[in-house]
Amino acid sequence: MPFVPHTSHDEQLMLEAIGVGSIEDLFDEIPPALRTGVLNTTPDAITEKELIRLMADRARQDEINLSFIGAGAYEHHIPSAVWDIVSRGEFMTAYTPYQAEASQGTLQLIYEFQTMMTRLTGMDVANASVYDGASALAEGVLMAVRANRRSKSRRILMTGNIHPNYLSACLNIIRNQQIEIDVLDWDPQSGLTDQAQLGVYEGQDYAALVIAYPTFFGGLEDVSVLTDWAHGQKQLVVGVVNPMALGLLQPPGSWGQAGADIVVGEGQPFGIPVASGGPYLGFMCCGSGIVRQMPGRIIGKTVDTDGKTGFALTLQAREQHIRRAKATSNICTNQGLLATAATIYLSLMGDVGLQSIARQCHNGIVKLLDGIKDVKGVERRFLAPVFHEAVIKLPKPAAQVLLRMQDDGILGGYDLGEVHPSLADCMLTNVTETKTDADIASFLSSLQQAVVA
Amino acid sequence: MPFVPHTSHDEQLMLEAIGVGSIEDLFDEIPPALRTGVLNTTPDAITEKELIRLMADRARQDEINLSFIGAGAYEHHIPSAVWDIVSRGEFMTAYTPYQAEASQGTLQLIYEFQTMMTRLTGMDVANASVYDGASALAEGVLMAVRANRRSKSRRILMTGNIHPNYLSACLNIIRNQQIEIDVLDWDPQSGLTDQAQLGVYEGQDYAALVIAYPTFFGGLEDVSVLTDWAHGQKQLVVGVVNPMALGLLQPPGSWGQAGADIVVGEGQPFGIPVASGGPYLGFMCCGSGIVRQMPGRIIGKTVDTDGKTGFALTLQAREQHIRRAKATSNICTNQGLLATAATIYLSLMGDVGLQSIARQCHNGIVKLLDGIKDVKGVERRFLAPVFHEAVIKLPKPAAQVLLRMQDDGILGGYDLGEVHPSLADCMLTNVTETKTDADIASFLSSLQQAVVA
Amino acid sequence: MLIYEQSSKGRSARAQYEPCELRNSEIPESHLRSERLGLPAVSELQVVRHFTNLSKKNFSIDGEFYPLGSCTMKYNPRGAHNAASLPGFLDRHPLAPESVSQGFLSCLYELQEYLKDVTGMQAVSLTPMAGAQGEFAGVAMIRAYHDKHGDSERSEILIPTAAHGTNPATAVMCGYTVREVAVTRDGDVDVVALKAALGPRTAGIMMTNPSTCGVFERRIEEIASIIHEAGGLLYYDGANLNAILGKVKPGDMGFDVMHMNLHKTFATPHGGGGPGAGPIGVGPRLMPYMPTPVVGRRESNEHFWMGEAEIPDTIGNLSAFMGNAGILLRAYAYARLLGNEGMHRVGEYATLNANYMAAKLTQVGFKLAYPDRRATHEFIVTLSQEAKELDVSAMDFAKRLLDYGFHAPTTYFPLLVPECLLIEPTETECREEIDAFIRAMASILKEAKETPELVKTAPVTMPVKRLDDVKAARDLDLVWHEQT
Amino acid sequence: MLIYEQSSKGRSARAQYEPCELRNSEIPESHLRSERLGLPAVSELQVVRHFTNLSKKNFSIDGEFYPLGSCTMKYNPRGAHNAASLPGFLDRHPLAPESVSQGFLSCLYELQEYLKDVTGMQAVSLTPMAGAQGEFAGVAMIRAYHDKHGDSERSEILIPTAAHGTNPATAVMCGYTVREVAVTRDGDVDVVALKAALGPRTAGIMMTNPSTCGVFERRIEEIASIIHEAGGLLYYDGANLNAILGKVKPGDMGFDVMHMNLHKTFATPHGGGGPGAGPIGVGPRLMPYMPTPVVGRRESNEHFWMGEAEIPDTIGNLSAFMGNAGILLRAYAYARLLGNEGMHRVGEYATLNANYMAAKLTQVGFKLAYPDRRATHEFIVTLSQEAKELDVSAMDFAKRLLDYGFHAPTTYFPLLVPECLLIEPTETECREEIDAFIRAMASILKEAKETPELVKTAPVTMPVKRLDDVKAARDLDLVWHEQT
Ligand SMILES: Cc1ncc(COP(=O)(O)O)c(C=O)c1O
Ligand SMILES: Cc1ncc(COP(=O)(O)O)c(C=O)c1O
Repeated sequence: MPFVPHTSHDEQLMLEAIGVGSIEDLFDEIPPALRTGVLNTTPDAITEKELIRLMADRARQDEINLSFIGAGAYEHHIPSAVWDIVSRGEFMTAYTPYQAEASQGTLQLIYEFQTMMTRLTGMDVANASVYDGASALAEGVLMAVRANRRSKSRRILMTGNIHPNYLSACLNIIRNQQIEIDVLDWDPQSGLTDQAQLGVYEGQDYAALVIAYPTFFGGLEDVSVLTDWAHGQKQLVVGVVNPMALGLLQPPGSWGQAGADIVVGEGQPFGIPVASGGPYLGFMCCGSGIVRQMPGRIIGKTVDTDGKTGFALTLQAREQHIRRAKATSNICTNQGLLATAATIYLSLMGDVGLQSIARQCHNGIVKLLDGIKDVKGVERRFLAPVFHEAVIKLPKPAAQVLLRMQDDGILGGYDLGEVHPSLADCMLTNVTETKTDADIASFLSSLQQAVVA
Repeated sequence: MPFVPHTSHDEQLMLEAIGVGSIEDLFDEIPPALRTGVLNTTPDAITEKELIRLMADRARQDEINLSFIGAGAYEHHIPSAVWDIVSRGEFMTAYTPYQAEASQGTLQLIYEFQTMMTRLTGMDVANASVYDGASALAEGVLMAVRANRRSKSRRILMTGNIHPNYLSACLNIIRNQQIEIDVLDWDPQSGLTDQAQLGVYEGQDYAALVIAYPTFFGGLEDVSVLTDWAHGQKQLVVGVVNPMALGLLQPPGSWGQAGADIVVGEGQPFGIPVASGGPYLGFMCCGSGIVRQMPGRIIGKTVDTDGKTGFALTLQAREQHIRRAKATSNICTNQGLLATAATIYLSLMGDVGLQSIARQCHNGIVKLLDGIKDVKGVERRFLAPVFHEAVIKLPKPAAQVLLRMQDDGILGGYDLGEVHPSLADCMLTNVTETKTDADIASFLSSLQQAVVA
Repeated sequence: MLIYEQSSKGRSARAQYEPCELRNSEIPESHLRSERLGLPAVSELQVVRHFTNLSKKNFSIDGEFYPLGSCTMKYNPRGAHNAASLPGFLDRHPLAPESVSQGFLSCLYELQEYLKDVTGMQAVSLTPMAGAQGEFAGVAMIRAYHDKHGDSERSEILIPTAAHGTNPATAVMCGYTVREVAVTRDGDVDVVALKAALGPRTAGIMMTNPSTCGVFERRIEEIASIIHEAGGLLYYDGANLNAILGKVKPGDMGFDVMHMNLHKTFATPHGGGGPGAGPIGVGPRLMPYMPTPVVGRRESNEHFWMGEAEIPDTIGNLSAFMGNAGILLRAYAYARLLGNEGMHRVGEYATLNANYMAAKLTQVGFKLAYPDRRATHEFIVTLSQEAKELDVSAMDFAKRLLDYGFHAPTTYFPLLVPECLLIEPTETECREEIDAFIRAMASILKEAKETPELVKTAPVTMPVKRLDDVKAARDLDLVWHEQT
Repeated sequence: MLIYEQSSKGRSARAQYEPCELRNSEIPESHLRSERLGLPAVSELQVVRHFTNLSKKNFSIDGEFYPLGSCTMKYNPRGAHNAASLPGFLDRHPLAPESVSQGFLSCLYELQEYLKDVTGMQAVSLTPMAGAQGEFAGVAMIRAYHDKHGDSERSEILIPTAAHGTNPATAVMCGYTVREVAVTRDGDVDVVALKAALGPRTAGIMMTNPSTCGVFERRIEEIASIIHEAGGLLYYDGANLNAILGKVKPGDMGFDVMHMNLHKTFATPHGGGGPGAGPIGVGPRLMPYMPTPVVGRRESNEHFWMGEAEIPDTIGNLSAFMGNAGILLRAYAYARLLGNEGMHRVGEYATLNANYMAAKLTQVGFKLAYPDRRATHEFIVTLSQEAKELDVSAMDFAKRLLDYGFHAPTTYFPLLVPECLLIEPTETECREEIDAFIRAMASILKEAKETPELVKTAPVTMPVKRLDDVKAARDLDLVWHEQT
């Protein structure tokens, strides 16, 4: 029996020790009518050999040559050391470090993770992860409502060029807590938030302004202006950032006069494969004044009875296992292993490495955007500067162009028609450091063919 | 600089501590004429990202669908646990356990390996590995010459149906030690050693008889008859075995009246990928009476100063680092990590598992051989029973047939014309448990097409 | 030593990146970062060595028996991990077109089918990213159901006092107030109290069965009909599904919706705190509200994503993409490895191990919280007597177990049992390991009587001695700051 | 506890095989095994836990500084390991046709080119499976050369006393007798003694340069011409190539043949004792005798195997296939990661680290075996004074270092220096690590003077205390036997 080590001798001994005649007897408190347990569609067991072959076949079915899809999940080089270490049983098969003394590995590592995330974002504190970027946004919104001491409002302003899936997930998660989100329009020329409309919201009571940076379209908002405006309105500022971009761009802690108050985002670019969307790494950072409003596990440094440094879960009184109905969130199992991957990734990169990767990403999209100038009927849709992703306008429905490019083994981008009907002739295309000049050339020639086909 | 951690500050401090002005000064004892060091063809560094892409492209180039080549390297299922554990830094990046107290992991594991190998082969003792099966044969021959107390002969008899590469490597390694090898003929009908010729060698002085089991052609010699004959001639018996076959077949320790004296072979089938031929796992076992003639590392159980059990290198007086010119062999670095893999593999398999795998292999070749009966012009070449590999006679040169099968993504077997011109219309085909009934059917239909094409 | 403390300006892991300057950038100066990134500057060897050595400071399933009650710390097959880590799976973009996603989608579709089969539910959505998000989805669906039926007076969720903290926290996130329901001395829900709590405000109940008291709720059918009659719905917290896998189906008990912790019952690694996956299964009432996406299959055998178009009343997506896909693949692999027959054995042998352990621990002098009940896959030992008489607490026992090379059971949960250890051996541990644990427990009990200081100052063999939690919370030190 | 001691009849890792009976077998009964196989019967979890925990009892590069002289224990890039472990490489059969082997062959061909470049040799054969087999190949080629030239009187190989044991053992395997040549007090080969040893019997000399005394052989050019004039050939033991990589080429020194330990200089993992790879490089004289196979490239850029047809005077194949292919791929990956520039730095920084360490250790009171010489990539500390005066031996120092968390240097080698430690830090260790080692050494020296028992009874922090080697050899216990 796979994974069950009991010999019939063991079973006999154990039943005797318990004083029952059969395993069935151990279920005798369960109403007989319920003890059916017949499985109808579950197939017979296969061996690991068969499993690996089966799944290798399926995995191979889905392989493609080159992908330029980003849209919230970015293909970066993952150093071999990252998963070689993450996959060590000691990290992979441990659980939440409830017994701190037997979990110093995980605990110290997360303390290091917290340090790295605060430095990258320019914030004071970080938690040990939430599920993903979208759920981090929802938690960030709930947190902002709790944390704003200058406003009791349950209304939130949000830039409309945020990832549509983030917006919907956020709405779905906060729906029943009587929180309202007003979404700002974006300017059809630049793709950035139309600042003219801010006047409309002036003087109204909002708990926070949420700003995506870069935007879903890849563009760079004028975050300092927005931050200062929001602070002037007694709102908190919640930044939703791609942390890889912070290798190149202003950290939220430096936005405007006072910096953002809460920063959330998706840590996937840090050593985590795109892998169909998860497991990823939602992260949250904030100023130290509101740390008790932040959900999720937090690790603190302390000492043992000999005065030696050690690490432990702290501020547990915010969490569901202590605070129950009054907790900051219901989150329990989080994405610890992915935080492990990110910590190792960031250690390998260091400042120069991460900065270089971020620059390479940017140089790549610049090169690609330069290249499309030569493709007839194709142009850049928005004017705003971008980080590593941009919207490309096509002379026909994006779906058609993308399907054609697929024949060359290329996923050219994300069909924006799926989320913004007005952009049905646009695709969102991303370049990271994994794309060589030759890859960009392949993209361009495939695109060229696809638009004339 | 990849892998060199020195900052310029470090370098400065270190040079000062040494009292020199530059790194170049540290080379000042080297005649200036020699200090050229210009590299002409070594290319510029690439990053790990570029490396992985480059090598992934090359690896993909060599991928094939189905391989039925065996001929000394066998594709078996390797449980995931094997290399997940073997690749742990503690096993992979340690070296020879010279400091026993800091190497108990490796040492205990090899003690377990030695135990497993002796049990499988039915012998008393085993070493901790030599390079591969072929070099194990050479060491086995040299050992037999040293170990035979009843004969001072430097002549060896060897069955001629041994792997031709083993024979040549053996000859190449022993060449300069005045040892002669007489090779026995094989019967063209059965592929087995022609026992009629034994009479010719009767009464002559040979140090040992070497028997391959299974033979290169996959067949099963009558090892007991051969063993008893050799012992009657005061020869030692050296068995060259595929250890996977011992899951099904008589262990050398049980051959004839007294059993083989020395057993060598290739441990690759135990959890080691075919991987272009190495690193593999040469193994050697023998009776306890001649252990001091066995080369290679050997681990023994002992106690520490508290009387606690521990493990250490032992009988080092046989080895080059102690005995130098008088050592049993020059081997130093061996194939320890592969012994690690084999030990984990065998632990996972257990008796029932290994037996089942061996049976599945055998059932597979039986099925395939049954299938070729329906392919016109194709037949089994030899009559002797086989383990998991057999010679198939084709109606045209094997090279042609194999090339044609390659178009279907199938490597149908090994072209025997490359080593036995008389068998140029034959291929050596292997089936292991990795081949499903559907795979065998694909083989047969491809073969069918190839012979008519 | 922290990785930061090994940092040295100018050092780097140079094989991992190419130094790069901006080329033709259009980004305005004002956007460009002027601050240091603040990451450590270390070599690749330093990184590998540091994190390898950190890992050695962890207990884990791969190294130690880990009977953490309610967490189902069982063997995580390496084959499942490797199968899910195949390049084709790791490189698949979440927004890749369906035409190049059939391999992945077929695994998910089949997993949905297996989960329906083992739970007796009508449909499954795999998207929740852990148990708690599964709970959220489930209660949000209950709410959507009542809203749809114009039944918006219902504002309360009933929760037995033994419940896990996620249950009440979830109810609140869904806008409900929580009404706790007492548990009898036998560990069953107090049906009298339940009836008293029930009313027009009742939206539903959240229950675990077996409960976190480690016993099976014997009157579950009765409870289900009481709740249903009152117009409420039943949520099943599947954290303890391992106890009954292949024996009893929550759907048969009358539950309307449930989550499964795949990282428990389906043996995906816990990762030092996550990730997990918390798929939900629903009965007929709640099918229209399932969170998206769900994987569908056409007549042509092609698989596709079902979203709002196909499930118009969905509570919607809960993550950026489809949840913890990689964990789902591991669970799929596990299900295939177990197969039909193996699935049945999980519950059986998990139960055998727990009852054996409970019996043996009783023999050596421990007190069970529910001595008259069968243990399910887990059971509770209470040390209140030891705490009172010997001043040795459940926490002391837990810490001392670490010195014996065992991870401690869950401590002080459920909250209603004083000084308790919730012990869950799981089916993948062998008798010898369990016997060794029992010997350790017996030995600690002896120490508690003879040399209590030994127990109270434990652990002594870990990288650190007992840590000061109070200081951790009082003198908050959450990030490293350079000494200046 | 041994894996065997955890065995229980009837237990198994059932996901790993399908129980199977023979079907239509033609194998005669007499061939079928009647004995038990005698493997342990354990579960998959038991296996994973046992070997994971065993691994924790090892020191390794990934965990500890490991300055094992002559062994070049430097960082083994994980990227090289993973690149070589790609499925296409692992699944390639050694006898696969060249047409489906171009990816693999191109890596090997390029590696040959790089190795020629860094050694200054004319051709390279990658096939030897470790240094010692490289030595064998080299000396066998020297013999083949003399034989070919009808020069079969030459029956002696000269070897400096400092040489590694593999050198004399190899010479004997090639049918030569060994003549040892003394080393001066400065660590150089004694040229007067060398000349005296030289004669018509001399087939050649085997030398390491830098030698295992950790110094560069300053008169190497003179030695080369003396040997060549006498009709002998020069073998270069490349174990210490790391010292001069990118700085000096053995080919320029006048060597005719050499091996490279790729598991040292090219950073492939040592695997707890192997595998390694010992490619040989040859000058013009010995090119015709290279071991097969060698990888060739056609005008068409196609790669192919060169065997006896192309190299008719070859000493032949030395392994079943082509040697340790997977190690060669790792070395290829490493060479690409280092590149031209990086290759130069290896020798430089390995030398910097060693000289720094030697200087610092001298400062804290240790005695160098060759104080007037530059250290190369390694150097020797002699503790004969401490052994005499304090009765604390080099072995005691070595064992005590383990307690400080460092692997010990090589002890008692080379044999000519009493009570010695041969210390090789390698270029991949950072200054802080080296400083920590120096502090540990200083501290042990203090202990040796003040509390010698502490040093003599070390280690105390390892899984076992000092082991009884004598008992291991006297009461031979090499395999486990069931207690009955
Ligand atoms: C009884 C119970 N319910 C719910 C949960 C929450 O599940 P998760 O941690 O996957 O969010 C847990 C997990 O620890 C649990 O034990
Ligand atoms: C100087 C010297 N020569 C030769 C060798 C033998 O090399 P290998 O162990 O690779 O066979 C070694 C290895 O330890 C060595 O240090």
